[in-house]
Amino acid sequence: MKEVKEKPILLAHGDGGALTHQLVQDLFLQHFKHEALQAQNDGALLKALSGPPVLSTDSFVISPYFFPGGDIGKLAVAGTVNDIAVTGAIPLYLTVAFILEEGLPISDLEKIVASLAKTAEEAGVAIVAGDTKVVERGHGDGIYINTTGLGYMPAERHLGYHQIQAGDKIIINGTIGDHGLSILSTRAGIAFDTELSSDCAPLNHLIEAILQSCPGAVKFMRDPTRGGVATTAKEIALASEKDLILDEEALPIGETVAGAAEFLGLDPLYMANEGKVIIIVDGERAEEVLATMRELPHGHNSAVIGKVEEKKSHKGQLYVKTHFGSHRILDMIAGDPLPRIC
Amino acid sequence: MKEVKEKPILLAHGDGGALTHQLVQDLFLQHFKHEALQAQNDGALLKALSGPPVLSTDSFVISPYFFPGGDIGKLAVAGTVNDIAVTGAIPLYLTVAFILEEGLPISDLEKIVASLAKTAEEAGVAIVAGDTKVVERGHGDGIYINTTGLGYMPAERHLGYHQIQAGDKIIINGTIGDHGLSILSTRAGIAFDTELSSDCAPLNHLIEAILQSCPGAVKFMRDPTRGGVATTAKEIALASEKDLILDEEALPIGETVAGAAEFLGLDPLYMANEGKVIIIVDGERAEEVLATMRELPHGHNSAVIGKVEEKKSHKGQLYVKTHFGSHRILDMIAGDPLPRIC
Amino acid sequence: MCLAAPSRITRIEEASMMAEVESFGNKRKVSLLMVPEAKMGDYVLVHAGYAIQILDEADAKESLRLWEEILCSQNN
Amino acid sequence: MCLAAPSRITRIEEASMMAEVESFGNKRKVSLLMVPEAKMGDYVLVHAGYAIQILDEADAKESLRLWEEILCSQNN
Amino acid sequence: MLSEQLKRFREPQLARQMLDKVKKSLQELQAHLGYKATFMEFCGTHTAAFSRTGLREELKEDVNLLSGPGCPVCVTADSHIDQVIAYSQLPNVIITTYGDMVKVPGTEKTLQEQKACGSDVRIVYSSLEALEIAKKNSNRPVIFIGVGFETTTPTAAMTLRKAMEEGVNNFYLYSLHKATAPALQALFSTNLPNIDGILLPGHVAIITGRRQWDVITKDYNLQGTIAGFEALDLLIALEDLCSRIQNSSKQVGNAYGRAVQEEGNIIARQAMDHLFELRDGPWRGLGTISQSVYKLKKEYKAYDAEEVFPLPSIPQGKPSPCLCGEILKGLKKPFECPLFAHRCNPIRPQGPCMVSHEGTCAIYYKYERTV
Amino acid sequence: MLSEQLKRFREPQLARQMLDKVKKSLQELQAHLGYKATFMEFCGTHTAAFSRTGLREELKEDVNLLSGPGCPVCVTADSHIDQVIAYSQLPNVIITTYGDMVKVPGTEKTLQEQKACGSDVRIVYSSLEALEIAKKNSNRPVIFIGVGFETTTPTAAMTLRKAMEEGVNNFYLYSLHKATAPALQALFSTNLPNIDGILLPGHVAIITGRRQWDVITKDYNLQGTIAGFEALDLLIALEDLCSRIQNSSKQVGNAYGRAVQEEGNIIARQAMDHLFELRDGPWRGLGTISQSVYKLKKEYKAYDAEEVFPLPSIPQGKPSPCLCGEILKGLKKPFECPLFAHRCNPIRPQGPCMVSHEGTCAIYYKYERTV
Ligand code: SF4
Ligand code: SF4
Ligand SMILES: [Mg+2]
Ligand SMILES: [Mg+2]
Ligand SMILES: [Mg+2]
Ligand SMILES: [Mg+2]
Ligand SMILES: [Mg+2]
Ligand SMILES: [Mg+2]
Ligand SMILES: [Mg+2]
Ligand SMILES: [Mg+2]
Ligand SMILES: [Mg+2]
Ligand SMILES: [Mg+2]
Repeated sequence: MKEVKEKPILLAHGDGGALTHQLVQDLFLQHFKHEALQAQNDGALLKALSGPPVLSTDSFVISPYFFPGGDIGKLAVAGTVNDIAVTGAIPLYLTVAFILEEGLPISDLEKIVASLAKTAEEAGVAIVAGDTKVVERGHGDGIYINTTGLGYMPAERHLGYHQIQAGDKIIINGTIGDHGLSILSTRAGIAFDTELSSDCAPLNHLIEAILQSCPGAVKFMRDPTRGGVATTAKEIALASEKDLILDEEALPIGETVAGAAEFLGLDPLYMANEGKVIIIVDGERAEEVLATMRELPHGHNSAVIGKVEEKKSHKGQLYVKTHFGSHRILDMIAGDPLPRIC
Repeated sequence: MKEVKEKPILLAHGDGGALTHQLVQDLFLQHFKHEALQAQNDGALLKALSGPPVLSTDSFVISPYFFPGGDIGKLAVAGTVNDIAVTGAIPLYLTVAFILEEGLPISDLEKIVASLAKTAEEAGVAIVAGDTKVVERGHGDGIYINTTGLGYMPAERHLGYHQIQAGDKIIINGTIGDHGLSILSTRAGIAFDTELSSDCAPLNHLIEAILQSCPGAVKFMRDPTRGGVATTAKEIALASEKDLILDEEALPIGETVAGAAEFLGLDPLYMANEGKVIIIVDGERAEEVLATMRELPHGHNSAVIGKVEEKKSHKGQLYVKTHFGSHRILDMIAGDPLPRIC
Repeated sequence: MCLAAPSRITRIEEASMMAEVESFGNKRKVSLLMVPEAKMGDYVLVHAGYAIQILDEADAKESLRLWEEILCSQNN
Repeated sequence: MCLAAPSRITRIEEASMMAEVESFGNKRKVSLLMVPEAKMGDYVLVHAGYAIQILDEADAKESLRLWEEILCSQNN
Repeated sequence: MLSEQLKRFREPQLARQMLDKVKKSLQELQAHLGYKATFMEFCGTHTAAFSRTGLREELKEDVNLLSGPGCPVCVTADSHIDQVIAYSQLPNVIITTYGDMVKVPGTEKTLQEQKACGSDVRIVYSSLEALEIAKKNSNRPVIFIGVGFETTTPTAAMTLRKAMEEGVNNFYLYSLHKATAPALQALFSTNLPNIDGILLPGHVAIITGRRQWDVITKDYNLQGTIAGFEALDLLIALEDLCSRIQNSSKQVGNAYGRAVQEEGNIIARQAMDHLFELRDGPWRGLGTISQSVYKLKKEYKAYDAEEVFPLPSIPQGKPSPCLCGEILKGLKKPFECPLFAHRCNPIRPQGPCMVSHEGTCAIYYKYERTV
Repeated sequence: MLSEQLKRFREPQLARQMLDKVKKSLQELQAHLGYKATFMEFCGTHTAAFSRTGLREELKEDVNLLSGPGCPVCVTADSHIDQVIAYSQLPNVIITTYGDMVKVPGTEKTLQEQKACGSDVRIVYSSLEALEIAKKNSNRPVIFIGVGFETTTPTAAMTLRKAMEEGVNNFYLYSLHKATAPALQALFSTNLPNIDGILLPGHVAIITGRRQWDVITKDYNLQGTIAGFEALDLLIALEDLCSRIQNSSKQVGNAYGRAVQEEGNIIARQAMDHLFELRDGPWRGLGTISQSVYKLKKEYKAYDAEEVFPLPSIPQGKPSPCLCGEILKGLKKPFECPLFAHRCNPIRPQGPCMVSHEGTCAIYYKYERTV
């Protein structure tokens, strides 16, 4: 962690006593305005849901916590909102739990909290419960954040692996690998100057618009975060017991990402994304979905990147069709060269 | 962290790829059996709730992660279950997010996961979503856990600060300070051998039994964790705008706790508890509640420890009545001498 | 800072002059370098890791007896 | 391990023989110690932090022209 | 069994009876003197005990209790805290010290804030642990910041002796240890608050012995009694003090006989005398007091942080508005400080008296506020 | 603009046309030879390129492509990994090395596992970063584990020279750098797989120059062509190789002319020759090869980790069931190893060929499995 000039977080900010209260009053309650949080009970009592609950949790340990195109606060909201949205549910509430490292500049925490609040507002979700712990210097990395999201599943939405069929198409809402490679450009030892920036964004409005505009077209969705498009697509292949075939020529990969991946010897298919969703759609309706998406924020560069086929072996596999037309197999990531990207 | 002899957690266990999957398959899914988790979607789709949702989150960063009377897994379940239960709600589901430090012995993780699963079963809550991140050695402390709980509020339960009135009694379900002092006994530099053990336990069954057996008697509840009974009682005094008077002679403090607190120069009233609940009850019905509690697991040593009075100054205060009968004021904790107790 | 708590000696390591002392189920290691004459069962006052004095049982008994007498006679 | 990527020199620090090289919007610092004759605008192959060779534009052009001719004639 | 007697000292019943007797004695004393007596408790641990037990409140009609300078953390000069912070920024250094020290404000910040900014500062309960840390980090200098009066000074001496015997050569002492007698002397020779009797520090007296305190009666014509720390101990000592004042006793009393002897702990005193010598030094609030600070003798300079790591003297910051000085002399009570419980509180203490568990302001903040 | 040409090399259109031509040439070659030709790509980067582009699959009817020993990580002996792990346990040491090295199994564990157990191991992309780490940690020994063939060896030499010039005296090299020529010699003098032509390593040849490879034609009567790494480069090289075989060329070809010159990079070679000398040393799978390992000359022993930190030789563990040796010689393909994709996979590699991005087994695992 950088040398701290400004007021630092102290261990006493996490002892549940007077300094913790000060932090809650002067910082968190200033940015998070939902009544359930303001009530400061042990648990937040919320309005009854309009459908069965959907829960999702993720911790964010990204290093550095400020990065080109975002920060850990924005990421923590987008990540969990997206995890709920890709199930087809409507995200409503978030809990936010901070693990702060002694010495974190309070001004950095303020920026992160403000960004978190702003992103939550964009996504239309409310922060309704929180927690703060402080760990000694050398037992953290500035700040770790857990967000847990609660949403509800509207009636008649039944997305799932079981819906996926041969003939379905695979759509992504834009370019691949931007987040992973932009984080990478900040890392000591590799650091390079670049125009790259993370794609980090909440996608719930995009997703909801697709689901409402093209009812019945979407079979399944996932956000290709850690492990990238390849790992996520492979998981879908395994769970749906279908083969997924990505088309190398159709993959939207920015020139800057491609260039950086090349000199680092990395494959953009394995690079994390934080504002992307892989959508498996009814093959017949792929163009309709694509047209809808291209009109929407975060959807302008949407593309069909592959298709679903019956499995050719005992289990579903992921293939990529090369420029020469042959198929080669793709596996999950194993040993990410760059940890702590989310 | 101790020198690792056994198989350690590697950074690759957190890259979202093959090793992460192995950990999920071979460890988490073996212990956590709920169908929503087993489905391995981004978000867990749950059954509709029988009342408005109640959400609560806490991260656990306790050091050491194994301690007399429990471990971080047990604590992580009990802590969040209790936070939901004290609002009067019924806890149903938990999400669990791990931040593992590179080098954590996998065998330690297994013990913690097993304990977590066992405690969840005891409490009757299901683990429905999870997450695993790995941070480099020197950026964590073996394991941090976030649990977020979802429950629902049964009809006609309206606990709250506003219910608290002069004449109410303050009850606790057993001895004070056991958790904090037992953690302390393990700390480098202070370490002492002791018969102490943490009181860490989920209290939702106890609480539900009280609420059902003595309808209307309970005004408000909180679990006196970080900051201890004094800090929690002070918070209640401030929020309810009433004076709370604790009776020094009535405080259930074990001899071992008292002895350790004395030679460390600490006050058990400020020591954390993890299996205790402070219950503000209608003064008329205190004996009835007490009798009920004493019959129940985790309630045998319940005691009335104080009473509520109209505030004597501009804000609600916390007092303790000393052995000589005089009152002295108590404040919140400020600068816990022992961080990382939960 | 000048806190010193009474504890009973339950074990002595002659070589290092370290002792285990006990109070209400809590055991600690302390140095006996300042009270080398201390023996098993003695009550010592412990400060900053050292036993700094052996408590005098006779004096404690006598003192209590005295005050109890005075207070009893006064009350009657 | 023997990966080497072509990049264009966009700045040279004579004193340290370090250069900034660019490829598709990404800029890195590399050492020119092995290709001291390199100049602004040259394309170099970069390996393990060093530029190890200057790419020969004439050869690249010639080679492509040759193959395009051969392939064209063949296809026709 | 002694354990039974020890328990009796802390049971409330006997203490409650004793309280009645002491109140009566204080009333008799008032009749005798013609005014309500003022007693000072020298020792911060006594200040804390009076408040925690509620005795200060119970006795307030009958005696005026003043708190003295007997909190070793509180009397540490802010320039010394600055010095420790400077040590902590030396390359590779590990600072070890007692818990309260990390919260004491220097002129700009506390050691705790410096720790959050990256210095390696470790809290220990005993200098023996600091020595263990030195052994485990043999390639790093480990500086132990020694604070305390005669109760604590010999423990530092013993540990340093052990370091020498074991050939540990990366262990250094920065001694802020202070002597109680010169402080009392300074207190009574200038601005003497009007005191009728003094409760003397029980644990200091364990080391020094009872007899050394007779100087108080002899030189200052003041009655004193050595007191223990249970409620009953305090009451017995007050009772003893009342009778000494009425009888113009020629020596100080010992109401803590189970622990304090005539000659004190001779082994401890010898160790102290062997390694340390008294020099002049600053006390927070009391100014420089001659021959009041225990410093290592020159022959042990290889273990003396001040010799091994000479630091440029640190420019003095602004004088703080804190009234600790007056409070430590018993001239003011915390309530009289305009910062008390407003700008100054245990979260952001403005002076050391608000830091230590035995600091008068911290004790009054915790126990004596009525709102 | 050269950038336009460089783009052309990677565009699929020209490569697709070239593929047809190469297939035809290979079929002609088959007619000429009377059997399907077997080519070896020496270099792991070529192995990866053939698989990633799909060319191996496209060409499998027309040529048998074998992978050679040209993956420097793969040929690192397990005893050397054990040695690095032992270095990493020396007090205060920082180990710096390239990423793949941390996953290579020694006899008991990998460097990555040792790191998780507390050793300070840092991955760098350049030896220059390792030197920076040394400068920032001047009180700790920083050992750089140098791995690689002639492409990489001069970068280590240059960095070491810089360390000397700048007087950095806590920077040490543990050189596992290897020479390509002796490996090919060893390969072709024992158990020679039946090879009709060889694709020569383009980036090694940038340093060595084209001419040094003529020995292959002269001494082993084998045709060879230096190849670049784009799909088009590979195809052009194959085409060149076909014609050389049919024409019994007297020298090796250069299908990577935009980068490889006759004499190579003389500055780089001089730096290498200046600091290093060749000694005998073990290669994983190939046994000890004489004059094959670049070690620092004696006059630079102050920078040589092996001289400065002599370690007791490490007892040999059990021989591993891994077939890397056969694979590296081109005698077996990964599918023929019973562990492949079962007990041995990128999560728990049993041999280094499953570790490196350029390891034959890892490449086949990633790209060549059909199920
Ligand atoms: S209240 Fe604070 S500022 Fe005032 S005298 Fe006490 S410590 Fe100093
Ligand atoms: S598959 Fe594994 S065990 Fe088999 S040869 Fe390759 S690296 Fe060795
Ligand atoms: Mg999730
Ligand atoms: Mg996620
Ligand atoms: Mg997801
Ligand atoms: Mg909390
Ligand atoms: Mg850190
Ligand atoms: Mg909570
Ligand atoms: Mg809680
Ligand atoms: Mg709570
Ligand atoms: Mg997750
Ligand atoms: Mg750690």
